[in-house]
Amino acid sequence: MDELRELYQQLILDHNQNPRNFREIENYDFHKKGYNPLCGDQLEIFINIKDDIISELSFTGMGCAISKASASIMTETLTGKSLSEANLLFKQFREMAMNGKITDGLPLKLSVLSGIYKYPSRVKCALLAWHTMHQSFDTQNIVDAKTE
Amino acid sequence: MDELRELYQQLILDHNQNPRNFREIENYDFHKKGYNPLCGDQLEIFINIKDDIISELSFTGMGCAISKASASIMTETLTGKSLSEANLLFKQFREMAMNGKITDGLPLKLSVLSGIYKYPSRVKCALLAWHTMHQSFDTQNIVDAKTE
Amino acid sequence: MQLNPNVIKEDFPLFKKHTSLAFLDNASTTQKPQCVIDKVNEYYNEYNSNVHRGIYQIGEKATYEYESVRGKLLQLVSANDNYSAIYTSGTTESLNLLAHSLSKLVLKVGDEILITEMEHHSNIVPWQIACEKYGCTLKYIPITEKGEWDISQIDSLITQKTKIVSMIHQSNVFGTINPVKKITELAKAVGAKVILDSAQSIPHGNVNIVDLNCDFLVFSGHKMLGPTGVGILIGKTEILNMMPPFMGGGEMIYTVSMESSTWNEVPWKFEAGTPNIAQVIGLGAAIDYLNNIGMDNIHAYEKKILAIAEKKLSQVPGLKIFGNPQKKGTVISFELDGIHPHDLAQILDEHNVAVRAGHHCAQPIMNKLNVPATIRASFYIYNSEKDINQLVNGLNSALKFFSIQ
Amino acid sequence: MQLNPNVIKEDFPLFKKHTSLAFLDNASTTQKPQCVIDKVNEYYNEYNSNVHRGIYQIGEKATYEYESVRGKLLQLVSANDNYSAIYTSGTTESLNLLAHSLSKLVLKVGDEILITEMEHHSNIVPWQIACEKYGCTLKYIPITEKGEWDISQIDSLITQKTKIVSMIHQSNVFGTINPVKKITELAKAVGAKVILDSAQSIPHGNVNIVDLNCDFLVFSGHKMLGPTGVGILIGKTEILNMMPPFMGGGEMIYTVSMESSTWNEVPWKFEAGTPNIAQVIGLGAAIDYLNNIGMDNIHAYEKKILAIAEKKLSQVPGLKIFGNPQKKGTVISFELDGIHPHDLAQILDEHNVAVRAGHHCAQPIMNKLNVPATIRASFYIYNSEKDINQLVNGLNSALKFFSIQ
Ligand SMILES: Cc1ncc(COP(=O)(O)O)c(C=O)c1O
Ligand SMILES: Cc1ncc(COP(=O)(O)O)c(C=O)c1O
Ligand code: FES
Ligand code: FES
Repeated sequence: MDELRELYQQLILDHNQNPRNFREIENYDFHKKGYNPLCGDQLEIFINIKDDIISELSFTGMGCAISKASASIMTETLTGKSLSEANLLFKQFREMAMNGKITDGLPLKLSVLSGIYKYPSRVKCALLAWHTMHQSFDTQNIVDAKTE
Repeated sequence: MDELRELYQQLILDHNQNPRNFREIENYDFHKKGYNPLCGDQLEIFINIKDDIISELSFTGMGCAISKASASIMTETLTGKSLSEANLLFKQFREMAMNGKITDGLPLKLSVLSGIYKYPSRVKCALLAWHTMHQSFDTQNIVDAKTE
Repeated sequence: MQLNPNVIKEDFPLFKKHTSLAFLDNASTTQKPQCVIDKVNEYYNEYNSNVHRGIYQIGEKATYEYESVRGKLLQLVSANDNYSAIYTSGTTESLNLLAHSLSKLVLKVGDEILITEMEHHSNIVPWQIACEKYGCTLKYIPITEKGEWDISQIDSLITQKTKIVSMIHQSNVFGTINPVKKITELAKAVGAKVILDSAQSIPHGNVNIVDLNCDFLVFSGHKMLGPTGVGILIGKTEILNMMPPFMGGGEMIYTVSMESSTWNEVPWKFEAGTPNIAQVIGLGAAIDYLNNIGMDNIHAYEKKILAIAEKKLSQVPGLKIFGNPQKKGTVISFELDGIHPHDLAQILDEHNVAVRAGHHCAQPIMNKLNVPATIRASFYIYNSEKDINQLVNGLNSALKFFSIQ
Repeated sequence: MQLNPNVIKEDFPLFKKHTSLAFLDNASTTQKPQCVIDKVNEYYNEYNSNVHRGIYQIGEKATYEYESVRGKLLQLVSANDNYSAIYTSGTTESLNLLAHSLSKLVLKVGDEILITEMEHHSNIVPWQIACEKYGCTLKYIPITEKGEWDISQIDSLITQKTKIVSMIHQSNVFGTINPVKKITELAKAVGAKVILDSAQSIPHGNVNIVDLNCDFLVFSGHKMLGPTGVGILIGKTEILNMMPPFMGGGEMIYTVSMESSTWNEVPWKFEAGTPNIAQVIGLGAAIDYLNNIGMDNIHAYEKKILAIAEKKLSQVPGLKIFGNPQKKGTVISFELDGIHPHDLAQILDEHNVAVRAGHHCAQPIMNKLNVPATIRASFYIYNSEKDINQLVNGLNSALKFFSIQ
């Protein structure tokens, strides 16, 4: 159970049960649907930008504890960050989720998901919100975490 | 080598080297091409019938020793036989070739091929001429030993 | 004779390695008994060679072993002389073969194909593609809350335009054993060809193709103790004779010239290239093994284990079983209130319980149930009450873990 | 390092059972080393389960093992990031996939497909079917008496209408190693897609897909020490992305609704249904085994054994070798004057020599040679001079048997 406890830390369980920024933003600047074909889960990301800074970031949808907690923590982490900071964090987080590598400067809060790489079929869960956020700037179509 | 000697008896080798009735009949009553898709060999059968009796039976074509000898022996055996006798002999010969079962009354000469059933991939060789003969009465198309 | 799962389990090497594993994902794939593994090895070790063309002893032996499995398959489904057995790579390829070759034979613009909302993707997607190609309409028999076909409107679904009816025999989501005979009768009355996806039924009981009166029956080796990479299409020879081939290549030809080619006889017409020789031969051993146990005994045992499982699961707080069909095989789909199926599967894994979480390649059912996924536990002959207890313990512990209990 | 066939032979259990067998039908299928058999058994014994969907440990392990063979395959052909590896059931299915999906992408009425007279039926028939479907013309590069391509008229064969060029890398009849790079250059110049049938080349030496500059490369596991029932298609991801799927079903979808479906990414878009998991994993072990010996060493040894075989065979009275190409692999087709190939194979079998008699799925070549069949001896890494001597003895004894000498 120890490994599992590590995967589902208290923080994850908490964010799963009480997800932050779990709502639709009215008059959003960007919006995107994300879909995980492995499980059928979907979530939506809403973003407002002011002066190149993410002023508001929220999400809605269904998903597993990992995906919900990851989305919730992401919204907390990225609100107030610039787009280029968000982009960097996305890359660092993806690196950690896929390979377990923690880059200096990655906010501590994100490292609760550092063990996910040991569960290959769950990596997409952790990345779903991040991918959706990341790609929302490109097009307005549905995206997914397929490329991992 | 004993099994092989049994398969390629002196009689077979003789018929292979000096096939009987190896020619085309002019003005034949029936004619049919036979094809063995396993090896690509082809032979042709020519038949003349007088008063329901096979008065002339010949063949041409390329083939292995087994198929040539079998065709040669068949022409010798069936010449002078009635169509219904030929039909019966076909069935008895086929039974022997496929299962090794020798029916009473099967001409001794045909039993040189009684060991062929032990060589499944060669059964078609022994039957090629017989099938072609048998089916020549039906249609004028190309037939083969496929159904075995 | 009563089947003893613990005795049977001895035959499966995987459970020697994983002694405390409750493997409950049998609808996805089954474990393999030693005799199947041995038979595959026998081929590789003793007569590994290509079939049909080698005039040498190991080649003749391989051909004999490979060809003789056809008879076992036909016998398994009580087929008579009107049927042939074709080897494919799986149920999916069998259905694609039909969607290609049978469609070409029978479909024209405006025709209809009838399937059901309960189908596996492998029995949906090929027909969607065929419908697009031939300008036909794909219709669905709907399903009810109970996980059964709703055939109240069947008269409007099977019409003179219906050319192909392809339906699932046993549901891989609800376990429903469907009343296929009724549909077959109606389909035959309008001259439609009938296909039965028996991927989930063949492993679990007697399937009689003559009695069910269907034209084609498809299933997979790996779901019935056989190797991966081999599937089956059993069909009426008369129809198969008329169907154009699926794939072109070696073995399936009669003659090839630069201008054109002619086809070999059924079944070889549909088996292009070097076949899955070892896998077919291994499947033969799986059939022998199943026959040895007896399909009746398997069926009887599964009834028993299903009843126990349903009873024990119903005592888990917040557990809801999807569907409640009258006739049901050993498949149970459920959800545990408040826990996502994938999180649940992860926790069960930690308890050495292997179940499936997902849409089970049946998204239309998920849409109907309005869930993205379910948890599915599916049982086979080596599963015992102990496995069920382990599952229930895992579920209770998951409830604690997520602080729901 | 020099390869020692007798040491290698120790790794192949079939030769423990058949100690005096000269197995010379390697172009048809090869024997399997113990490590390949063991790897297949490891899957069945230790982590037998379906891939991609099981959130449990043995499922994750199976997925990992299955997926990791792609990298080995790409490395084997020195592919760069522009290529993907797709698992099929064999070369034949790989070619049918292309004849279906690539044709759909690139062909329109009046277009041309170019193949050669040297092709295996699996690289002829699918294109004949595609040409009929799309109203295209199938053209052939002719062959010479030497068993080489006659490319003197190539300019009239590769035109602006040529959309697909599919050619055999190494002949399974003559052994010819073809100058594919020349053709590829010309094909690329007119924008045609290039397919290389490397079923016979991959097992015998280095094949570099980037250097050869082809778009697709197809081969079979069973001809390179791997299990039966698995084949490969390596192709440019960019083109694969644009191609429609081949078969529909589980795994290859992204979403399925009752109305329509969308497709998964490459490579999975082309892998419908439960795949040949054990076979793919076994193939991975075969690649490791070959790499361990070293493809360069294999190539060098084969050159040596071919020279010995040709020399010794040329001393048999009445023996005629078909073709005499400049660059040649370890395949020798021949006839023995006065003895039908099938009779000869039968007699060689009695001497424990396994060769092939037949058209070798290359009837256009047989028509050109004006024979129905040839005898073919083909060598691999476990064949030694002893096998050649056994063959020659058998041939001499056949001459005596038929009283020709
Ligand atoms: C050159 C060539 N292409 C294609 C094939 C077909 O391969 P498979 O039968 O494994 O599909 C073969 C083998 O027989 C071959 O030698
Ligand atoms: C009912 C049904 N049909 C078809 C399939 C597809 O079988 P396979 O993946 O072996 O091709 C499955 C198995 O997943 C199934 O349960
Ligand atoms: S299981 Fe669907 S996102 Fe995690
Ligand atoms: S080998 Fe062709 S007929 Fe005997």
